[in-house]
Order: sequence, then C-alpha cells, then structure tokens
Amino acid sequence: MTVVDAAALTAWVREFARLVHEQRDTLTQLDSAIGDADHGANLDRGMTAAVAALEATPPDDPAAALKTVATTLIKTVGGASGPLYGTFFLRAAGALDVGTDPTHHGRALAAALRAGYDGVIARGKAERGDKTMLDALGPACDAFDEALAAGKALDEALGAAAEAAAQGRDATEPLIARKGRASYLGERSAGHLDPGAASAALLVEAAATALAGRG
Amino acid sequence: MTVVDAAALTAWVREFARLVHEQRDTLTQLDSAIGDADHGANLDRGMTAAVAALEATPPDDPAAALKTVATTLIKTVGGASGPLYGTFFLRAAGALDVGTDPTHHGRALAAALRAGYDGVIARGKAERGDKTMLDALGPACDAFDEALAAGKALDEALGAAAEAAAQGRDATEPLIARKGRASYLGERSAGHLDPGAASAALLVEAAATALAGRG
Amino acid sequence: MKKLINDPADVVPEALRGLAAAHPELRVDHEDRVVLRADAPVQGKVGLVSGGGSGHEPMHAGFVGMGMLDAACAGEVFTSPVPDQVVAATRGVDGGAGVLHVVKNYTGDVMNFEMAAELVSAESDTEVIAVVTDDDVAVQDSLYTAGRRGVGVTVLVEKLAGAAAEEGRPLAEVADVAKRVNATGRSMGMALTSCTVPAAGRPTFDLPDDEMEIGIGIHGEPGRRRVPVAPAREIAEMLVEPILADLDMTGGDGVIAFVNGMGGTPLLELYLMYAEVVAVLEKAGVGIARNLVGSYMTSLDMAGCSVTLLRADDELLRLWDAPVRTPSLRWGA
Amino acid sequence: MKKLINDPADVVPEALRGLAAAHPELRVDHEDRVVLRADAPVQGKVGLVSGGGSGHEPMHAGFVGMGMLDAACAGEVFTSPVPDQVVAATRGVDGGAGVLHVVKNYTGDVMNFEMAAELVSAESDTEVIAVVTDDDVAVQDSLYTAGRRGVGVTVLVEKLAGAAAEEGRPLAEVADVAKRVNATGRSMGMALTSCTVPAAGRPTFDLPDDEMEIGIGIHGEPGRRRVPVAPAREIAEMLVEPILADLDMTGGDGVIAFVNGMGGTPLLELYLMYAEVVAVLEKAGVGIARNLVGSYMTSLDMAGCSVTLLRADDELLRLWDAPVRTPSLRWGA
Ligand SMILES: Nc1ncnc2c1ncn2[C@@H]1O[C@H](COP(=O)(O)OP(=O)(O)O)[C@@H](O)[C@H]1O
Ligand SMILES: Nc1ncnc2c1ncn2[C@@H]1O[C@H](COP(=O)(O)OP(=O)(O)O)[C@@H](O)[C@H]1O
Ligand SMILES: [Mg+2]
Ligand SMILES: [Mg+2]
Ligand SMILES: [Mg+2]
Ligand SMILES: [Mg+2]
Repeated sequence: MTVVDAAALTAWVREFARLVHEQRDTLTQLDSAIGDADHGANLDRGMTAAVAALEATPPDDPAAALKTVATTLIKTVGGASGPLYGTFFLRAAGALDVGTDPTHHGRALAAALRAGYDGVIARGKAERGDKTMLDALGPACDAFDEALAAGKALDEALGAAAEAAAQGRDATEPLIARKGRASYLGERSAGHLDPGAASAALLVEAAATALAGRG
Repeated sequence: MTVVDAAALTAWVREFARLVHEQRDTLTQLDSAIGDADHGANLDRGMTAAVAALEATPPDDPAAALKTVATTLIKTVGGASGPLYGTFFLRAAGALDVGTDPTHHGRALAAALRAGYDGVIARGKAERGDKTMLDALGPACDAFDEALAAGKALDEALGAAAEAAAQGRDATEPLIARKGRASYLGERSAGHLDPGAASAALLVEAAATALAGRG
Repeated sequence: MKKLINDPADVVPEALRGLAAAHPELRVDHEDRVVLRADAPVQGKVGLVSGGGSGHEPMHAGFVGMGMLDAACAGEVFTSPVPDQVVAATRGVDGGAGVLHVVKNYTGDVMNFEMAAELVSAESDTEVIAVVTDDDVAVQDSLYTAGRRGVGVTVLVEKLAGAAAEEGRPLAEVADVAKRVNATGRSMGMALTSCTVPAAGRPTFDLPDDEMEIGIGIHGEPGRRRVPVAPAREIAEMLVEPILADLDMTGGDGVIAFVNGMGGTPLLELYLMYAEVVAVLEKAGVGIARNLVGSYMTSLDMAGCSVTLLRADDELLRLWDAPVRTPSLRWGA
Repeated sequence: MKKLINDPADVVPEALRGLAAAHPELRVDHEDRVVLRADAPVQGKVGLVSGGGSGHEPMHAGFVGMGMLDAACAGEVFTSPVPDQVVAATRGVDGGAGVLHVVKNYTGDVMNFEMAAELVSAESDTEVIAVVTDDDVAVQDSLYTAGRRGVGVTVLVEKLAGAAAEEGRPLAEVADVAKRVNATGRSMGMALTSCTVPAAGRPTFDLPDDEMEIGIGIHGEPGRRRVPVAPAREIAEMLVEPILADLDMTGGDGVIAFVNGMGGTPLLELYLMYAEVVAVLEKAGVGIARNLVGSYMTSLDMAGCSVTLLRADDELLRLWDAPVRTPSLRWGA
C-alpha cells in the first residue's frame, strides 16, 4: 500500500478545505478581535479554489498535488495568509521525495512539512512566539519528527502532531503579537487566539484525519 | 389697570419662551416622527433670542413688543416656523390697537391674534385641516372671539382659547398632512400630532397664564 | 450620539470656520453664515445664490466657485437660512446682471428666500429670479399640498445654470436653464439608517436591522414606505423605475445619471449601485451621456443613496462639460 | 448588515464594474481586477502602481489618472491583492522607464508585492522599485515587529510621486520623492464606530455608545486604546499631538495637512475637525501650506477620521500643486 500518494494528499487538502469552510466564521471572529475580520473568508476562498483545481487536473504525483495547492492559494487568497500558506505548500512540494519505499513515506512527509514551515519563516520573517501560524506549525513539526524518530506509526505520529498544533494554537492566547496585523494592537493583542495558528491547527488535524489508517 | 401693555405682552413672550424651552425635546420628537427633528431647537433658539431682545431694548408700547419678537424670530429661526411665527407676530403688532380704554383691551388683543392668524395663512398658503399650526391657532382665535362676544372676562376668554388650541392640536393626530414637511409622508403622516400645532398651543397657553388676573 | 463635534449648538459656525481655513479661494462671512467666491461680485455676470439647512454637505457651500454658485447660505442643521442671510448673499454677488436664487422646494426655504427677495427689491434695484427645484418623485405633485421636494436635481441645476452664468448669459436665460433642468430631472432616494440631528441627539427614526425606507428626502424624514432590506440590484429598480414612470427619459441625447450617497455610505457601495443603475437603464433603453457618483447632497450621517436622472441635450451636455472649480466639484480648471 | 450590495462575495468585482461604467477615462481589467489609465502605458514615463485590499475607496482606484497612479490593484475587501494582479498592473504600465510600487506596510501587502516583483524580474527586464509607506504613529516602530502601518501618507505619496513621474523624472528620483514623503509624513486615526466587513456580516468590534477607539488603522482593527467619547477639540489634540511628538513639523515651508474621513463620517464633521486641527497646529507653531479635507482613504462604513501631516518644502509644494486628473482628486486639468 502506498502511504503518501497523490490521492492521500488530495484527501488531506479536501479535509482541510472542509474544516476551513466549516470553521470559516470562527476564524473570521478570531481575526475580528485582533485583525481585520477576513481570515475565514480568505482561506475558505483559497481552499475552495484549491480543491477545484485538484479536481480539474488531478495530480500525477503527491508533489504535484501540493504544488497545485500552492499556486492556487498564491493566486486566490492575498493578504498575509495567501503568500504564507502558498509558500508552505510550495516548499513542501519541492521537498517531498517519497521514493519507492512506503515505510519511508512518513519521514518524507515530515521533511516536507518541515520545509514548508521553514518557508513560512523565510517569507514572513517571524519567529515562534510572535503569535502567528508558526506557533501551531512549529510544535506540530517537532512532535511529528519526534514521534517518527521514536518509531511511532504514521497514524500515531500525525495524531501527536495535531495534538501539538492544537496546544500551540491555545498557547498563542496570552502572547503579545509581534508580527502580522495583530502586532498593531500591542498589549491589547494578548488574551486572544491567533487566527492563523487556529487555521494551521486545522491543517495538521486534517492531515491526521485524512491519512488515518494509511500507516 | 392697563390690561394689555408692553409689560403684559413681554410676560406672555417670556412664558411662551419658558414653555418652549421646557418642551423643546417633546417638540423635536413630534417633528422627528413626521418632519426633520428640529422644531424644538428652532423655536427655542428663536424665543431665547426674542426674550434677550426684549431685555436689551424694553419696548415702549405693546405693539413694539410684538414687533421685536417678530423681527427676532425672522432673523434667528429659519425653517418654516421662523417666517410663519415671525409673520404672526408682525401682523399682530400691526393690528394691535389697544386705545385708551382698558375694557377694550381684550377685543384689541383678539383682533391682533386674528390678524396674526390671517398672516400665517397668507404666508404659508395652508388651510385649517392641513395639519399645521393653523389647526391650533384657528380654533383659539374663534374661541377667544366667541368668549369675548359672550361677555366673558379676558381671563376666562383666554382660558377658552387655550383650551381650544389644545383641542385643535390633539385633533391634528388623525389628519393626513397637506402642507409643510409632513406632507411628504402622505398617509404615513396620520397618527401623529403636528409639532407646529403643539407649539402654537403653547403660545396660547402662555397668553392665558401670563395675562391671568389682568381682566 | 457619536459625532466629531463640540457643542451641538455650534456645529454650523464651527464647520464654516474649517471650510474657510481649508479653502482660501472662498470668502466666508461668519456673521451671516454666507460662503462666497473670493472674487464676488463678478462684474457683469449673473450671480447664483443657493442655500438651505446645513447637514447636506458638500451642498451648497462646497459648490461655490467658478462655474457654479457665487454664494451659499448655511442655515442651522436641516433648517433653511433666514432672510437676512439670503439678503447678504444676494448683495454680495450682485455684479450688475441680476441674481438667481436656487431654492429647494421646502416650505421654509421657499418662504425665507421669498422674504429675502422682497427685502432686496424694497431696498435696491437688483433683479432677482428664484427657481424652485422639486424633483423628488417619491412625493406626489399636487396643487393641494406642498408639492414635491427639491433634492438631487438641485446639484445639477447649480452646475448647469452656473456654467450658463459663467458664459455671460443674461439672467432670464440662466433662469431658463435652471427651470429646464428642474423640469427634465427627477430623483428618488432610500435610507438604510436614519441620520441623527446633533441638537436632537438621537436618530430621527428607528429602523430595524432588516428594514429600509424607500422614498426618503434629505432631512432624515421617514420615506413613503418601509420594506425589507433588499439587494442593490432590487434597490436600483425601486429607485429608477418610479423616475422613468414619471418622466420619459428615452430619446434626446441620453441622461446625466447621478448616484448620490447620503453621507454614511462609502464610495465602494455607490459604485456598486451605479453598476446596478446602469443595468436598469440599459434594460429600459435609456442611454447615459454623463454621470456623477459620490456623496454630493447628504443627510448628515444617513446611510443610503438617491438616484437622479436628467434628460440631457446638446446644450446641457456642453454646460456640464464646462470648467468648474469648487471645493467639491471640479474639472477643467 | 445594511449595505448597498448584492452577494457579499461579489462586492469587489461589482463595484469595479460601476467604476468602469462611470469613468471611461480608465480601463478596467476585470479578470485581474486592475484599474489602469486608459492611455497606459505612457511611453517614457515611470509607471506608478499601487493597490491593496478593497474597502478604502477612493484609494487606490480613484487615484488612477494623469498626475497620480497609472494602475491600482483591487484585492478582496481588506485583503491585499495577489501577486498575479500586481504583475498584470506592472506590465500594463511599463512604458520603458521602470515602475514604482507604492505599498502600504502590511505583512500581506508587502509579501504579495514582493512576490510580484520577483515574478516580474524573472520574466522581463522591467525595473521595479517598491516604496513601503509606514506613517501611523499609533503603532510603535520597532525592528522586532511588523512596524508601523501605512495609512494617510500613502495618498500623499501617490499624488506627489505621481506628479514627479508626470514631469518625466527617472525612476530613482520618483522613488526618492516617495521615500521622502513617507519619511516626513505621519498619521494618526480614530473611530467612533466599527466598520462591517461584508463577508463577515457584523461589526468587526463592538464599541459602546459612549466610547471611541484611538489609534485605529484602516482595516477595522481595534485601536491602541478605548476612551470615552470626547469633543472634536480634544480628539484633534489626541490625533495631532502624537504626530508632533514623533516628528518635528515646525520649520520648513509648513505642512500639508490632511483630515481624512473613514467612510461613515459626513463632510460637515470633517470640516469641523479641520478647524480644530488648525487650532492645535497654530498653538504648536506649525504653519499649514496646503490641506486636503475629505474621505480619501476609508475603512468601509467606519465613522471616524485620521489626521496626516507632511512637512513640506518647495519641491513638494510644487508637486502638490501640479495638475492631477483622477476620479477622486482633480485639479488644474
Ligand atoms: N509574518 C508572519 N509570519 C507568519 N504568520 C503570519 C505573519 N503575519 C501574519 N501571519 C499569520 O497570518 C494570519 C492572518 O491572516 P489573514 O487574516 O488571512 O491575513 P491579513 O492579516 O492580511 O488580513 C495571522 O493570524 C498570523 O497567523
Ligand atoms: N404652509 C404652512 N402653513 C402653516 N404652518 C406650516 C406650514 N408649513 C409648515 N407649517 C408648520 O411648521 C411646523 C414645522 O416647523 P419647523 O420644524 O420649525 O420647520 P421645518 O418644517 O422647516 O423643519 C409644522 O409642524 C407646521 O405646523
Ligand atoms: Mg485578516
Ligand atoms: Mg422641522
Ligand atoms: Mg427644518
Ligand atoms: Mg486582511
């Protein structure tokens, strides 16, 4: 059985799109408190387009799936999250090398996510603790790597990653934002979850759900 | 004792100004429902100025008192009620001829009020029943004339006039406005008192109060 | 009440101070609350005077300048100016060729301007003609009532008659242009929210979150009917169709289409509305020769809009295109 | 939510259709949502491109035309445009003398314009320089944060750099003008009410009837602090004093003072605010050389205003006075 193939990643993207659509209002409300009330609409627009693009031209290989998502997000989202999520998927696509051995797929995926995460850092020049999506993505990558290193199965490792992402999201609440729109609020940004961290937690949760049972 | 002298008319004007100031918000609220929410502010501004003008240059005779009120209202009120009340006082001043016999003062005042009323008709081209200040002024003039003709004392006659004005004001409620700003509402103007009729009722009430005990 | 003001009683004089500071090309007579072209009176030119209650900015003071008004009288909020103001304005713009009063058809405006004209003619031989605008199709035109309100067409009258005066045409002709514009222009307005008169301190009417008023004027008066909030597409129909039913706008050289914001409505929405108005007119076979989109005749902070259509001809289009240089309408200069 | 719109998802393309219909002197690329001068590219002239989220009208599309922008990219409401839009605009205005990107300092705007510049340079030899505006003194300028927001100064940059480009000056010089304006201009804003993003359907923040937000941006983001509603006089101090504390505005040839409405505030109040700003500046010994009062950079239907001061000099005043012909800023042409 192929673990990380185009179908699996398409399923991940679909599940992320579904979650974003479902939680569109929640994301927008989080962005109302410390931003400009568009994060839900932005990502929903982008992910709806990404799913449509994958349907229009089903990708041949897993990297192609991620690349389609990347270019679609860059073309349709705008704002801060468009280039950032776009860069995430673009770098992940470039780094994804599943090879022929299914038992390596987990580590290949972990490397791709890590590359995506590094891409977001490079593009947005933020650090962990700045109250951004990095605060969910970073812990997720770490937890994923650790679980795989500890010999956990993909399922379990993704579960750990999703758990870490959710914790990272929750941990943004007390932080004072230093990057993105929330930084304009200064100390008033404390006491609210970061919307991008919330959507990033959905991204990892979607991976855990969509890839469940694959290894 | 002189019944209708400059002091008496000044007292009337003061009392009218006091009532208008006190009921400024009520008048504005009536004007909010079927007009533009300024009748209270308009008349309050004008009557405050009129009282100040009478204080600055105390009038020599009763007609001069009315004339000062007229020109002050015309200079300071604007809107529909400025020229109309201004014309009312101007014509009343012109018609006021108290002569030397105090027992004629009542009829002299009645003639002046009637002249003022006719002036409002001439200036505004409305009729009774159009839902305007005429609907309070007209019945007041009629009742005043009738009471004097029936030999009633000035006190009592003014009381009857005030009563008639109040009834006339109340009777504007079901009417559909045909003149002034309320006419734009068509049938929606029904069900509300006319603000100008309400202020005109205060004018007559003020006369009854201020001139009480004078005859 | 949330407004950028100090004492509600001082709104008009204080705003005039700001206007004077912002526009050295105007002269403001603060005592009479009259705004004049700094070069008034222009010798040999018909003087144009308008005015009305304040709260409709930029109308009228924002239209004082070359090619439009020579003076504007600022009344209290929603209260027509008093005769003395109009007299001062008329005197100030009298360059020997007579003065045109552009008066919106409201009882107060008409009476105060009339009284002013009487005073002027009693004291001087300045010729004054008054043109009363009454273009609001929301109000039935009847001999037994106050008649229709003067709304959006007033802005067009001021531009077009102003251009005619600038060409040096005599008073009678300038007045004819104004009358013709009023006769061939019609308007209809709507509100999403009430405005709040500063001195009143609370909204003039209450409007539930899911309702709007159709057929409003520009003084916060309620409209002719209250209906559920509708998409812009349907609102455009509700505004344009009564205009077309009242006056045939086909033929001629197309219309000047004016989509006006009521003060609290952003330009983004006005352009969107304009697209819908264009669609309705296209379906009705009415061509658009010129347009004006923006908040030019407002009702304080009211959210909403009005549509004005003017059946144009060669001459009116020429006058429309003529240079104008005022704080709020400016082109070609 | 009360707005003159149809489906909230279609607000931007529908408003662009209205803009295109209203302004034949512009060319609208509806697919890429780019608004261009109809005569773009102007050969031999530096092209000016700006853009950002929609909801700030007339900025930026209303400033496209002779003497100001060559193109504007319209993003979704409050969402910066995507790189493809900026690429299309850049190509469309490239007259051989290079292109200036005027970018407001928001993470999204900066990144999307950067990616576009990368794409342009990968595919052509068009020279692109980006100038990022960051004039909002409500936000602390720090290396560790996203820095200050770009607000009112952006309008002034577009006017002044646009005039420099119209004079035929080379890209580096036009960019220098833009940088100088940004370096010597500062802004501060406040809100009486929140705006409502169409797609969100409810106000971005709740503000009690007796409170206002000081230090807001133009995206409905809450401000730096919430204080009781105050008279215009005090609001003017709250806005002007932090600007003067940040940058010395005395000396030179006086300032260009810009009082801007946030979309839901009527002109009457803006003029009143301008009078108060003048008073504060007088007390501080700051002269005013030019001014701009109106709603030029809005935040949908937000009620409120911002003040921008730019320390002017001979050159900047000359560029300010140069003719400009756009839908929303026009003089001398
Ligand atoms: N420099 C940055 N690095 C990483 N993430 C960022 C950065 N700036 C903003 N973000 C993320 O983007 C989210 C906001 O996205 P969105 O609302 O779609 O864009 P915008 O802020 O332009 O409206 C923030 O909640 C934050 O997580
Ligand atoms: N043509 C008229 N004749 C008599 N009274 C009138 C006429 N038009 C209006 N009024 C009176 O004026 C009142 C309104 O006054 P006010 O609110 O001060 O002026 P405006 O209508 O100009 O705002 C109305 O309630 C009505 O009684
Ligand atoms: Mg956002
Ligand atoms: Mg009234
Ligand atoms: Mg009034
Ligand atoms: Mg945004």
